[in-house]
Amino acid sequence: MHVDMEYQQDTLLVRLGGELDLGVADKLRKALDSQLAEKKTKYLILNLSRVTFIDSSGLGVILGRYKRLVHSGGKVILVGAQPQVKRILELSGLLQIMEDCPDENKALSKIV
Amino acid sequence: MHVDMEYQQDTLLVRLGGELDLGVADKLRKALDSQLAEKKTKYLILNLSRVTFIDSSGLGVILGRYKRLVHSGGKVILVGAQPQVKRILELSGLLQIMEDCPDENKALSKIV
Amino acid sequence: MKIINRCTIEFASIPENVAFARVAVAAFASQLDCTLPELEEIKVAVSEAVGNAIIHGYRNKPDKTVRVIVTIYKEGLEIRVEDCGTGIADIDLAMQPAYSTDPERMGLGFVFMQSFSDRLQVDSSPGQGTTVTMFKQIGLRGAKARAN
Amino acid sequence: MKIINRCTIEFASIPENVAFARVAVAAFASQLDCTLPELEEIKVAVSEAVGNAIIHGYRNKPDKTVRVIVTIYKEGLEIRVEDCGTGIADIDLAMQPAYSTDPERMGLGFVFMQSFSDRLQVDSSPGQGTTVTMFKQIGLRGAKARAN
Ligand SMILES: Nc1ncnc2c1ncn2[C@@H]1O[C@H](COP(=O)(O)OP(=O)(O)O)[C@@H](O)[C@H]1O
Ligand SMILES: Nc1ncnc2c1ncn2[C@@H]1O[C@H](COP(=O)(O)OP(=O)(O)O)[C@@H](O)[C@H]1O
Repeated sequence: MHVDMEYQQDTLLVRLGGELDLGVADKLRKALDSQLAEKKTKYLILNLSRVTFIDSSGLGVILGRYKRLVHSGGKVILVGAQPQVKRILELSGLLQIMEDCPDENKALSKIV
Repeated sequence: MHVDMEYQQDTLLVRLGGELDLGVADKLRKALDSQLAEKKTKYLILNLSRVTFIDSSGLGVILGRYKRLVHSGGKVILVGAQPQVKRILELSGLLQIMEDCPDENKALSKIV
Repeated sequence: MKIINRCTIEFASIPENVAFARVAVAAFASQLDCTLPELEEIKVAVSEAVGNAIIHGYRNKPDKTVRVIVTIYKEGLEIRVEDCGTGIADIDLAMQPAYSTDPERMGLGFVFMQSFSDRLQVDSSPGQGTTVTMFKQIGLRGAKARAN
Repeated sequence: MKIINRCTIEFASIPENVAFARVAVAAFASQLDCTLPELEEIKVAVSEAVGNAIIHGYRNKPDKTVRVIVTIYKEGLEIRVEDCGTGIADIDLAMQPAYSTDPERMGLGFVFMQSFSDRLQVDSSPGQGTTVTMFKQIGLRGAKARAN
């Protein structure tokens, strides 16, 4: 798993790569939560374009961050999920509560 | 494993792809031998550029065809082995009795 | 059904082995005439079942063993995932979408296993461990007639 | 040496499973800090040992079982390949480069196993089967200090 984080005002932009499964879920959760605790963040953009695999443990990390941000009036936007990942996102119902945008600019433009 | 064969006069040009191991050795041996039996062949060019793996079972098939052709005054020329395959060819000593050319034209130009 | 090929994979109950298990099963399954989406489905189903064995079955104890048995039949692929852990008291309840005994989890494991296989069977009882058996119709490689 | 992770893989003694075995072992080994050339070496070594178990150990009988046990130690990777087949009468002779009891083969299997591992041990006796144990020094993933 690769994690790369960057701030644009109150938006945390995270580029993820590799396989998001039980083996990395804890590490990813901690990495995101420590970042979110450090700086007041309203929006979280997760660029998934280099994620090659996701299962329910990976989805759980995303949903957990979603709950946290929505609680304080923010939101989570996904970017560029590959077909196999997108399929899992759809099946899980996650795409009913957060959007998957084709690129980061599109995602940034959703933030008002 | 992929096998693609083509004749240019008395030269059989074979383009191989995939993994050359025990699992495919028999099939490859039979495919080559039935072709060699069908038409008088002096030279065999084996394009290995799309071979991703080789072990001693795969090498054995090449050496066997070499023995057959050398016996009747011909030769075997290899083309474009990838680094990991080239390393095995070198370790085996096979490159001391046959050449590995960068491309098919170069290999064809070695035939006199 | 006639067994064409079989492998058994056993490994320590640690999260790192989820990735190993799905790659190993996919490598074995690729002897069948799988499409790429089918292989992806198999990987997800294996990850869910193995993850459950580790988290729920063994409650994250790392010194236990998970066993995966993959069998190729003429009719398709069977994947069994076995643990000797806590077991499940109410299997029907456990299999309900969004049901989870862990508030941090989504309760989607069985949903994915179900939607990615043609047949899913769960055998379990408290203290006896759990066996999940998934069957997926996939033709033999080279076989022209595909089931779907 | 302390065991960090271990898997056992058992499969039918058919040539198709050589590819499965090397992919499965490489997937497990990738938990270590392997370079790509090291992974390629591991794949070749596994293919040779498993191929030998099938061809020589079981004389191509397809209904036997080959077992591969892969162990990750802090010090490196150990791969054991076991068959319960014919066994080897003279191990030193069998391990000599270019020696083969099969005129169609090259006698390079042990050469590759030897050059791709830091330690190679062969235990065998006629009628008892053969165990090949290979050890390769590879650091744990993330461990900065590499042995070589
Ligand atoms: N191997 C197992 N051993 C014990 N309990 C299990 C096992 N697999 C599943 N369960 C139980 O079934 C519930 C639902 O499983 P699942 O649908 O995979 O969702 P989740 O893993 O997100 O909880 C789990 O929360 C757990 O209580
Ligand atoms: N698992 C085994 N069971 C029985 N004999 C074996 C086994 N592995 C190797 N041998 C013997 O050792 C010889 C040399 O093996 P190897 O170096 O791999 O060359 P090759 O496989 O090309 O014959 C074989 O020809 C065989 O007689």
